Amino acid sequence: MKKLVVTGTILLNKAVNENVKHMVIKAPEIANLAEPGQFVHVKTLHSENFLRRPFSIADVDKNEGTITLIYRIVGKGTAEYSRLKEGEEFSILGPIGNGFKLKEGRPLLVGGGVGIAPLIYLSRLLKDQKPILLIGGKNKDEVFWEEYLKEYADKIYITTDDGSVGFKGFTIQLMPEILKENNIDAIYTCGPNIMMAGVAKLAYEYDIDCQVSLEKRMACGIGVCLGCTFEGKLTKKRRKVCTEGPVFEAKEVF
Amino acid sequence: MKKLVVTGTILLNKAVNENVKHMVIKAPEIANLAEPGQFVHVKTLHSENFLRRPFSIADVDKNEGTITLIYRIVGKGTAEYSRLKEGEEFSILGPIGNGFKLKEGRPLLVGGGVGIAPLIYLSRLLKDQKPILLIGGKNKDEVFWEEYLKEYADKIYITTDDGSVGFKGFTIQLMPEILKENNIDAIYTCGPNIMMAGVAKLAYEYDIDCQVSLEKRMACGIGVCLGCTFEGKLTKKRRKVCTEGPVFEAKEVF
Amino acid sequence: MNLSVKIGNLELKNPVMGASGTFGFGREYEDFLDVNEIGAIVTKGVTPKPRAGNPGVRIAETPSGMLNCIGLENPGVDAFIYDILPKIKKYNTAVIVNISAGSVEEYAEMAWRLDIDGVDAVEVNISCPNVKEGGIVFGTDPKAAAAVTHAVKTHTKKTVIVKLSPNVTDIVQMAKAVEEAGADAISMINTLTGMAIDINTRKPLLGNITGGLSGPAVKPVALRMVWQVAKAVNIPIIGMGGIASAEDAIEFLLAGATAVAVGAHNFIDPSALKVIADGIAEYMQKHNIEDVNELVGALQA
Amino acid sequence: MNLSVKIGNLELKNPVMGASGTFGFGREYEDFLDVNEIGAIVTKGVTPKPRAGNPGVRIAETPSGMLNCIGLENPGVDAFIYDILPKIKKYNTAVIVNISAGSVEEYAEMAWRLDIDGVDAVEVNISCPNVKEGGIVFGTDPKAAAAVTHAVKTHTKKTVIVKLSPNVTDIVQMAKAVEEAGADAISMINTLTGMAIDINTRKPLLGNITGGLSGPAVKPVALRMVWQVAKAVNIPIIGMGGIASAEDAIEFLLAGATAVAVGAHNFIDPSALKVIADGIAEYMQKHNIEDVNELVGALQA
Ligand SMILES: Cc1cc2nc3c(=O)[nH]c(=O)nc-3n(C[C@H](O)[C@H](O)[C@H](O)COP(=O)(O)OP(=O)(O)OC[C@H]3O[C@@H](n4cnc5c(N)ncnc54)[C@H](O)[C@@H]3O)c2cc1C
Ligand SMILES: Cc1cc2nc3c(=O)[nH]c(=O)nc-3n(C[C@H](O)[C@H](O)[C@H](O)COP(=O)(O)OP(=O)(O)OC[C@H]3O[C@@H](n4cnc5c(N)ncnc54)[C@H](O)[C@@H]3O)c2cc1C
Ligand SMILES: Cc1cc2nc3c(=O)[nH]c(=O)nc-3n(C[C@H](O)[C@H](O)[C@H](O)COP(=O)(O)O)c2cc1C
Ligand SMILES: Cc1cc2nc3c(=O)[nH]c(=O)nc-3n(C[C@H](O)[C@H](O)[C@H](O)COP(=O)(O)O)c2cc1C
Ligand code: FES
Ligand code: FES
Repeated sequence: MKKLVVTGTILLNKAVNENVKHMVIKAPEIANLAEPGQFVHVKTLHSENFLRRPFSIADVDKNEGTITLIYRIVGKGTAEYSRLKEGEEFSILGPIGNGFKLKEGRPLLVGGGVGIAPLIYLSRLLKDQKPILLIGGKNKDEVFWEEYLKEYADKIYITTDDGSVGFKGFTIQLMPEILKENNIDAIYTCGPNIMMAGVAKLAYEYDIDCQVSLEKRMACGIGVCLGCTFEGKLTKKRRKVCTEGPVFEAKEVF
Repeated sequence: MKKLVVTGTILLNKAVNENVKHMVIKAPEIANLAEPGQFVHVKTLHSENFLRRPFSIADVDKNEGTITLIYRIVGKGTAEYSRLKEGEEFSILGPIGNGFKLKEGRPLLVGGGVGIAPLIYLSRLLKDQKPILLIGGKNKDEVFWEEYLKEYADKIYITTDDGSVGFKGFTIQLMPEILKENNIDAIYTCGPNIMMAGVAKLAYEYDIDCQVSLEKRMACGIGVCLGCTFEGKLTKKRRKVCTEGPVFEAKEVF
Repeated sequence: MNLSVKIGNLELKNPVMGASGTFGFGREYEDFLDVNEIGAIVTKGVTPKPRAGNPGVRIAETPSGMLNCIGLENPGVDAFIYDILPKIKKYNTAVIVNISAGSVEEYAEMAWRLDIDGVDAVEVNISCPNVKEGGIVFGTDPKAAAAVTHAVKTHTKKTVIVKLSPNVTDIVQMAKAVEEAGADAISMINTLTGMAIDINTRKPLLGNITGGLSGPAVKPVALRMVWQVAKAVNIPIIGMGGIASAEDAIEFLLAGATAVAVGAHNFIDPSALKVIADGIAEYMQKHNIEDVNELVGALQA
Repeated sequence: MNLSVKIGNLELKNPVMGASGTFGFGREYEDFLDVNEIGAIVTKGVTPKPRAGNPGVRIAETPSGMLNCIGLENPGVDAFIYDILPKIKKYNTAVIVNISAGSVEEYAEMAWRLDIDGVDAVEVNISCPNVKEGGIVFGTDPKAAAAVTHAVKTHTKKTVIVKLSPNVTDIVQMAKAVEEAGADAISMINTLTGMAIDINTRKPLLGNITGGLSGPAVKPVALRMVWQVAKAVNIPIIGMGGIASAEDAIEFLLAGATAVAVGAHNFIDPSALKVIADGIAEYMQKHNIEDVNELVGALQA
């Protein structure tokens, strides 16, 4: 899959909540190639940090030539990005990796935390298949995702750890119910490993095709450093999350 | 002399010519203390560079609480500063060092290159004593200094290496003439060492009090690293350019 | 203008190559540059058997650098020879195979097995700090280093480059030992051993606790070592450690390196090898330098 | 909450001190913090005779760090005792005098001369890389290091801290040697030897060609070494190398340092010692830690 490095222009970098920002970058070549589940590896032009940082492509506008990132401020890099202003330049390497394979039939998308980001683009493409979204977060601050998803989702289930919105508990606690009530043909999930492992287990139980999107520390993002590899459960081979993933068949992982 | 570290706000950061910028920073505590010939040690808040950089206080506005720096873009640090925008914050350690001692009588101020910067503030304070300014530079791009000085100077002599403006040659070639024609009581100089050495030699010849402002690589700017010291010619002691200078009696140096 | 340099019998188009472990097997860079135009590909370290590498987190960012504890993950020399080499020997550039092993005998066998068409040189990694069998004992003991060098040299007709560890008191002693043992060239430096801690979990950030530090942070140390070794040996040096620009590369040439390798910076800019080679040419133009070899060791000190 | 720690017989108010050569003699920081409140002042290196230091440029910036080749400029031990000590002994904090000398005998004499009121400990610099007489041979040879340590220890009743050089193959061996020779504590690391070149003049940037690298760039190496040594010795360690924040300092404590010293970062933020000590207290509060000593060596590895 073709990757390139471009200098994009930031068109928007607005706060979604206290810790999460929404960035829109003009980068037509990347937008043009981007598929749901792929990510970009970014850097400010004059950075106090050394490495690039990986972020899922939350959405693209191929007409406008823009990509959207939704990111949580967790450390030095994301703090740096959060200070970028509209009009500033941003180096983008991408689009990287193998995204979600779009399957036929009724989709269930399960996301946790910022793992929900790539599900926006995905649910937009799956809209006609009436996707069901199941998203989980710590508290009601996470509810903002609903705004991004409601246009494409047939139904959105929300769980919060503290019960401040939606179901109190974890996504996988609510999932069996959803699987029972709906005829799900394919599951797509992105979020914490422990969540995805639970989702995969249920998918196996219900014998539903399941794709998971992994997150690993990355240095290169282009398959050379081997910082991001794991042993595939099916293939027994070393797999690179960056260029062979980040999306894998659940069975290759869990 | 009291020094402090403050976070100032950049009010202006405009190009003077291709390589030189003029920065005005709101930093009332520093402006209030600053004397001509002192300098500040600066850093952007999120810098890709490690050390602070020293710059002369080119002027102050004690009412407005601002200081002015005039700086040449020569490397990574100054390039970084040149990208700062109005409203951005800038860390300033200062005011540092011993500035020029204001002497009675007719002053001659001799400056070369960005060494002219501190002479602006100085000539403003000496205005009533009808200072004569002798400034030198490579070519007519350096003429901009005239704009800064003409309000305070009784007379401005300009030399350029290429003769594109003023006298073709070096300041010290023009200086004997100035000394002959005017009754100079005190000389103040800042610029390349070779120039200041020449100025000092002429000052000795004409037996005129002379102060020179030195430039040395600095790490701390507060007298602890000993990166900036030299052996005083008179005192035979190690002298710190940062806290004991940057201005010294010429005889202590040349 | 001449940009080509010689490392042993190896003629390189230009003095800029991709450092082992940061350049994959070259193919991964096809999107970003013309692999045929780079100085050389240095492969990821290859070992006698396939290796899965270290468990846990393998990458940590540090100020102006990074730690890695990949642990020599690689498919092993068989897979290299049968699956990978056929795909990369087509490139019109030198292929330098970086090798690691657990004993002098294994090093010799690796050398012998790689004495084949498509391989232009072997780079003997006696300095990988991340695996016990990776040769760190060889990398800190001049006698052991010499023994490995000799064994490799007598088992291949290819150019033999020995890669030195910076984690030693006296790098010159190491360099002289491998030179005497027959090395055609020296490459340096490998990573400095470092560590990082997560103060919230109170655990090491890296799965392997310690890892190898590389990137611009280490450049001053690398440059110093290259300069010291260049004064002491007569074989060419491939300098590396923190190179991120043509200016950095030129510093290494002036210090005495005949060629340079770019490591971690490839991760920031995957077209770095081209940018840096072009930058060297530009510098030469500006300074009226006809032959890049004029820069080698031209430091006035 | 207890922030105080013990280094030998020395009780420090808090574990954060200014590193030798970056904290002057303490007084220079009066504008920026209350010197009475810091863990300790470690003085600029003092030598038997006054030293002018190295000629030429002494400072160069590097990625996330700096090189220095000050060359131990200092007024000598007489001036220290008669001019400087009287002015700094008034502070209600520990004064640790960093000493360098050219021979075992000179080290012993320095120790004896400084066994006076107002001096709380001597830090024996056996590792200054910038001057021949600065002890670098002592810093890389365990036997020589032990000899210096023993000589100093037998000539003073003060706490004896030995400062190790990172430019060695095996820092643990050095640490054990000085522990056995009687050191009350170890401080580490001094600077890594590095170099920088001006590619336009083709000359070294530093007057002394090489210099000592410090700053955040070296932190991973320093931390690794502290961790290795902490596992191997029973005397306390003063950890340093690139500390620029409370988080960095806590990493060193977790790795096994009982106290930390801040070096080059003082140049960026002259109130750093206070900021860092306050930050450690804040972290302790947040994590319900009553005594800072609980953090020492608490790494889970
Ligand atoms: C394929 C992929 C897609 C991602 N998509 C998103 C997204 O859409 N939105 C979002 O908010 N986050 C996403 N992340 C996580 C994001 O990369 C990290 O939060 C970010 O790198 C943290 O950088 P920092 O400098 O703020 O944190 P620091 O902790 O200061 O970073 C230090 C180093 O650790 C790495 N690192 C830290 N946390 C993570 C992490 N969770 N995963 C991988 N590397 C990490 C950084 O890249 C950096 O190299 C994604 C990660 C991957 C691998
Ligand atoms: C007391 C004093 C007053 C000064 N006043 C002015 C002024 O008013 N206007 C102005 O344009 N310049 C002034 N300078 C010079 C200015 O400090 C340097 O041009 C600047 O530090 C260069 O930084 P850089 O990062 O762009 O250059 P780089 O070359 O990238 O800097 C690398 C390192 O070298 C140091 N360095 C580089 N050049 C010099 C230099 N000439 N003097 C001291 N350190 C240097 C930097 O501080 C930095 O630590 C002054 C210097 C001193 C010591
Ligand atoms: C992720 C990574 C993997 C590496 N793997 C190897 C390796 O397999 N064999 C080897 O000799 N060196 C390896 N190195 C060391 C580099 O080749 C190089 O010596 C070092 O990184 C210094 O260069 P740099 O600062 O430009 O990265 C690796 C470095 C990195 C960053
Ligand atoms: C400018 C400068 C001067 C130094 N002088 C001395 C010295 O005289 N004696 C000594 O033992 N260490 C000296 N050091 C080393 C520091 O004490 C410290 O060990 C080293 O800088 C690592 O800490 P840092 O990375 O926080 O700077 C000096 C360091 C610097 C930067
Ligand atoms: S991040 Fe480097 S191989 Fe995947
Ligand atoms: S710059 Fe540090 S003593 Fe002058």
